[in-house]
Amino acid sequence: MIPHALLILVAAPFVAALILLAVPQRMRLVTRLVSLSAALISAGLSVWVAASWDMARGGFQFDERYPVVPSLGIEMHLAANGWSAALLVLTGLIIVGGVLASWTQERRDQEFYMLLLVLVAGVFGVFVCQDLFILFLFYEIAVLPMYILIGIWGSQGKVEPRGPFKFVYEFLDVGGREYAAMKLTLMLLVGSAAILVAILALYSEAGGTTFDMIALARHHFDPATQKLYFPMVWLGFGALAGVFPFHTWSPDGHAAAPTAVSMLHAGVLMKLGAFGVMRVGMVLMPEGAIAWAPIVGGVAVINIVYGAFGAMGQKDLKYIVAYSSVSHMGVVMLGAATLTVDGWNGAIFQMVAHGVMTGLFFALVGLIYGKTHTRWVPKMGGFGRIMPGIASFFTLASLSSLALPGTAGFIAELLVFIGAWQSGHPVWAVAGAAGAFITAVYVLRAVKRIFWGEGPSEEFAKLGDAKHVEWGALVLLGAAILVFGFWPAPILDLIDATSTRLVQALYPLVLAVNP
Amino acid sequence: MPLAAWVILAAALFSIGLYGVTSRRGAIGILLSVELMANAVNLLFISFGRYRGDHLGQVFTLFAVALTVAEVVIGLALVILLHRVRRSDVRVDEVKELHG
Amino acid sequence: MSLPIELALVALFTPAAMAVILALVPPLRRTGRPAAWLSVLAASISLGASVWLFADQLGHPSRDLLESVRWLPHAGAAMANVGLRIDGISAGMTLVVTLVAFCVQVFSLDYMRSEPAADLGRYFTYHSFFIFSMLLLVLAPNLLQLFFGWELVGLTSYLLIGFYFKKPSAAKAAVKAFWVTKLADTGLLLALVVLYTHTGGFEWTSHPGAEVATIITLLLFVAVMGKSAQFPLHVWLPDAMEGPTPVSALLHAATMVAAGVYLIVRTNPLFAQAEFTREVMVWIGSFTAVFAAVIACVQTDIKKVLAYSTCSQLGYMVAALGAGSVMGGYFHLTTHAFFKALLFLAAGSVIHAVHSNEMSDMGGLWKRMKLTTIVFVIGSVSLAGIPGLAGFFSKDLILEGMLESGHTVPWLMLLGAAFLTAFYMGRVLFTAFFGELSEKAKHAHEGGWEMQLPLVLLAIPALGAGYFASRFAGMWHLEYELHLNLEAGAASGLAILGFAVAYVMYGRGAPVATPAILRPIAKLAASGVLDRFYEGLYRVLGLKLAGAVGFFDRYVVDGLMNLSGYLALTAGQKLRRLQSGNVRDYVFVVAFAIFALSAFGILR
Amino acid sequence: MIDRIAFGVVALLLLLSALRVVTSKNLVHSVLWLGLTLVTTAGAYLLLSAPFIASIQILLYTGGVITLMLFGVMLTRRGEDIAIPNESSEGGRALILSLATFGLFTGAVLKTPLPQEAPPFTGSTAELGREILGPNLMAFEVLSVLLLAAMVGAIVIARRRDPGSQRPSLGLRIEAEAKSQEGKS
Repeated sequence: MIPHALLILVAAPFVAALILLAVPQRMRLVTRLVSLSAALISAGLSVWVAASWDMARGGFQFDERYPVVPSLGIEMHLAANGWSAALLVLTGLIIVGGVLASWTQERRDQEFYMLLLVLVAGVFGVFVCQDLFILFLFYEIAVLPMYILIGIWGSQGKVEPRGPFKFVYEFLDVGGREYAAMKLTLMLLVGSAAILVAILALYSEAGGTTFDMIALARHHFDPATQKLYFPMVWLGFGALAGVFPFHTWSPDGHAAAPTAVSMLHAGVLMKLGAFGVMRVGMVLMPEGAIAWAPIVGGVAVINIVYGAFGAMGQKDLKYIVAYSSVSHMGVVMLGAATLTVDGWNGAIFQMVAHGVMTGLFFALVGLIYGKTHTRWVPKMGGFGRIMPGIASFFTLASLSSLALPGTAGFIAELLVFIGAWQSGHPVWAVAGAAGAFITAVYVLRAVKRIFWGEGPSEEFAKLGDAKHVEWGALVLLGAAILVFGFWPAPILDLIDATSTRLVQALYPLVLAVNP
Repeated sequence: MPLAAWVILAAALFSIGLYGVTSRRGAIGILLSVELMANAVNLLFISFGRYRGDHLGQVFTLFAVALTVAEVVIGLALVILLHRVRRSDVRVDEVKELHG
Repeated sequence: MSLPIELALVALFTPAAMAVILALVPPLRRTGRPAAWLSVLAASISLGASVWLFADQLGHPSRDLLESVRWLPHAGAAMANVGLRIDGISAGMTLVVTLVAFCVQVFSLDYMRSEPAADLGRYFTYHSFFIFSMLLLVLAPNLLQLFFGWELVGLTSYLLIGFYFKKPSAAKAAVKAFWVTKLADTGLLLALVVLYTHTGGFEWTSHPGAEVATIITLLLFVAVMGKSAQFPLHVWLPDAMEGPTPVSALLHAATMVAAGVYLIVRTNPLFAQAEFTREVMVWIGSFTAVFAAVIACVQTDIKKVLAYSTCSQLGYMVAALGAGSVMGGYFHLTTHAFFKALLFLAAGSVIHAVHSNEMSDMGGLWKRMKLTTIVFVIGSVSLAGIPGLAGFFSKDLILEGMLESGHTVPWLMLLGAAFLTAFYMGRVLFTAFFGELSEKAKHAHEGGWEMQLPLVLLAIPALGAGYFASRFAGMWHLEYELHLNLEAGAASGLAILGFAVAYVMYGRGAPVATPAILRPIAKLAASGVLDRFYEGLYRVLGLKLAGAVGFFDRYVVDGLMNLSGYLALTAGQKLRRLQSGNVRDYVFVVAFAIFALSAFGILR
Repeated sequence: MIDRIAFGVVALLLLLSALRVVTSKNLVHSVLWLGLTLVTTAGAYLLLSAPFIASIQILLYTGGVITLMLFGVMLTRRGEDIAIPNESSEGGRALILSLATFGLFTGAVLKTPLPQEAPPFTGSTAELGREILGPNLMAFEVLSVLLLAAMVGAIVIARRRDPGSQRPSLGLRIEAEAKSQEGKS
């Protein structure tokens, strides 16, 4: 038993960020090693938590409490249930991968790593924090560094003014990195505002004595209240999960962000949103969730199909991956909306699967961009010849994306579709499966365009494959996809233990509404 | 002698001061009008105090007078400063550095 | 753990381990031939285990072994297991798969000799992985694992068709194959979902009720249509010939495309409950059999002929299974695997010799390649269903099943297909192997022993597998009896007639002209109506819609978001005028506010 | 009776002088009229039995403030001429607002029941002194601090140079800044 494991887990990146303040700017290797060791400490502890989480006992484990504002009932209550444990492992994988993937980041690297670590500390915090108030705090810590990360290290783009709102596009600098950073931050903050309202409402409805979610879950909120505040939590957190139509920050944000940031953002941060909807929305307000589930699921299906078509319509590689994230987060939300054990297992597992997969995708896109200085797919072709390793990993990520058995994506989507059918919405399952097919169409098309066929053209002919440290992230994430795909039990058992318990609590209510 | 008479007198004085404040262009002119308004308020204090039959109104007035003096001092200092910057009559509608 | 399970594990995981080693150790893979030999070694171990397993199973014909471990959890219990199921069906199929795979790998040693070392290693890595995937499918104890293997063989198919990925046509064919089969596999995925929802498991032995069974089997059949190239989802198979010829032999003739038929055989308990689905199968199968046979008659590319022939034969199997003749379908699957693999490998040998796929470049090969010609004749005759050879027994069983179940029209269609089969095979034989020696064939010669051995190995079962029909049937509790009656005679007669017609038309060294009555069909086939239809669908429903969604998202959804930002900014622009900087305005506002507040306080 | 006449006289004088303060064209006149207003107010305080406040009013206001004002006026003018313009503009809205305010207040006063007669007054200046330095001592002290601060502030703003340093005073620095701004624009 490691004492204060969760606290160390959350604090390690934070402390590392503080240490970096004292490291001289020119000591680049030290900067990287400090960051990497913090990432490894957190990732190691995550794995330890997941491995020693007691399946038979279930519930919340590794309980730690640190009073913050006792008079208002705010305390830093850290504990992990099965979901948290699974998502901690994901976050650990992604941050290690992210640190490795940005090893060659030259410009203002120290600040970059600091913000990255602060961000990931926030993510870890959200996953293990059981106090609504502190959870919100961590949520903001995770979201806000994005603004700076994209604003400073982002890449520029340009969007041609067209369409019914042409004058708007002429007025705003749409596509620039400041634009992307601003859009992302504003949209997410509007969401945060809704969340805050809902959190305070729950707090005062429950008597205004505690923010502890475990205690709040025992309080039975008035159904009318639940129906009022559930959509706030859904859309508030949902904005981060890319719920249609509040997903538009995501393609621009991901496209503008530097590699590691895209990895973390699509890989982990978007999961915070979905996790929030499930953990705060559905668990605390079950009747609200039941009432809203048809809409949540319907919007999720729109996300899946719309995101997939959106991805098919793109020519910029990062946009393709970003839209595919929108589509895949739809699968997560669909699983959540089914309110069944299998659906929830699938939703959380999809978070893990998509996190790893999209992390790998963005790492690869970063590598390709770093070599070719273009993300424009029509300019590429025949890269399989010059970068076979990258091609292999890209294909692997694509296969997970289209839910091929043997990759983590398959298990997640299968579970979600089963959940959807069980919940009495066969249409969801059919539309979801159609989304998986459309995904197959666009990812394989991308693979074909980039790596197959004739080429590469002369300007790219001398480029090579990935080198030394760069392999680190690829191998780590690629292995995770395959391991989770062939043998999901270790992670899925954790998730299942928690989902089962939560759905059991939900089940009488579902029956009451929908016998 | 009804109290209402005094109060109405004070109100009239206040309104005149208000007129001055809103219509004068020069800083000193506005300052003078503010003095009028302050004076009206002081008059009110004294009147109400008298009809209450104790000293409270007078105490307040005393403090208010002292405050007004301080205000005048600062106001005039600002006027002089502005005058030095602008080297002209201090017309407040020309001082627009703070516009949005 | 009993011996058969251990043997099956060896057969399954030796190639898997080899694939993993070759994938993870690039230096080894890039050595080329050593890697290839390692892969062949793994395949031979796998084959040995399969033979042993099969022999063991022959000793206990009615044995049905199941060994599984929990794979997916549900509410603390098992949702799905993975494991091995060993009975007559899977043991037989395991042998077929490993035997053909072994032959093809050995054949490839010589056939692929001129490939760069790194590509050769990659090729054999895929092959090893294929054996694993296919056996995973074959030995699956439930539908979920079957799907798992099903998709993995689809993946290897994609990778192997796209083996020459630098060639745009190969890249296109690979992607097309994947898209079409993946579209069909959506049906299988949904079938899994429905099956689990209604029975709480992925077992094919469950009884979900006739209606649900119909839905499930229809969904399954959609997947079968994709994988086993049934009309109208067969379009990928001819294009798949872009892959190396041994690959076509293994995946796109003998084993992978037969997985669809195998699926129906396995899930027969479900199909038995679904009358409607079986009716659909009979008609689609029969139609495909005729349709593909007709097109095969007008192809000039030898591999394309064989590809359409495969399509056609798969149609036989599907129709047989629809008619309830499980034995017929499965037996034909087995014999077809042998003689079609043989035909493809022989064709590969020819292509290797003349460096062309076109039949017009061949001719008179008999004079240069005796062995190849002999085995090709054996394959053709067996395929055509001439009495005595393997194909005759299985085809006869199918036709008999059709009649027994009362499907007269489909029976006639299949008879017609039998005639056509003999005709187009005769056409290939007479134009490519007999007659005048063509220009390109002058320097043709047999390949090395690596190429000859597999031909001989496969020719044996193509000749004689039919005589084991009753042993086969016994292994899965079925009766087999050869009925020599008029109906069987009709099929054989038609086959002989087909060869005769082919001889008359092409026997005397005539060029590979298309028969006059088939010209319109040739034209139609060349224009690729169906292909163009799918392409149009893809362009309109796929690309156009995707473009529209992209525009909509960028300029309407996002436009509204940007509009809100724009409104906020312009409102700020307007509002900042209020902050005029004019002190007197402020004073007035303050004064007015005092007035308004007083008024509010007093008049309230 | 006599107090009513006295009130009438005081009121009349008060309003008249106040009106002249806000309407006079000459700033110096305005200041002088304000002086009269303040003196008259002192008279009103006497009528309201507040002699001490009345004397303070005269001493502080009339003696101090008016003098200050005159200094201010003179300091901000170079001209030899004593006639300093004191312009008005936008009188319309100002007039409406002030009349409305007056009407509002008057209405409110008339609606409120207020005592008709003053109670007999018994206080004395000595009591006032005790009141100020007794219960209100704290406020008194705070006020003294405030006055000190005002004095310091006024000096800081208006003087030319910080003592003991060559650095120009805050006021001068603002001045320089403003000039450089002008130069730029």
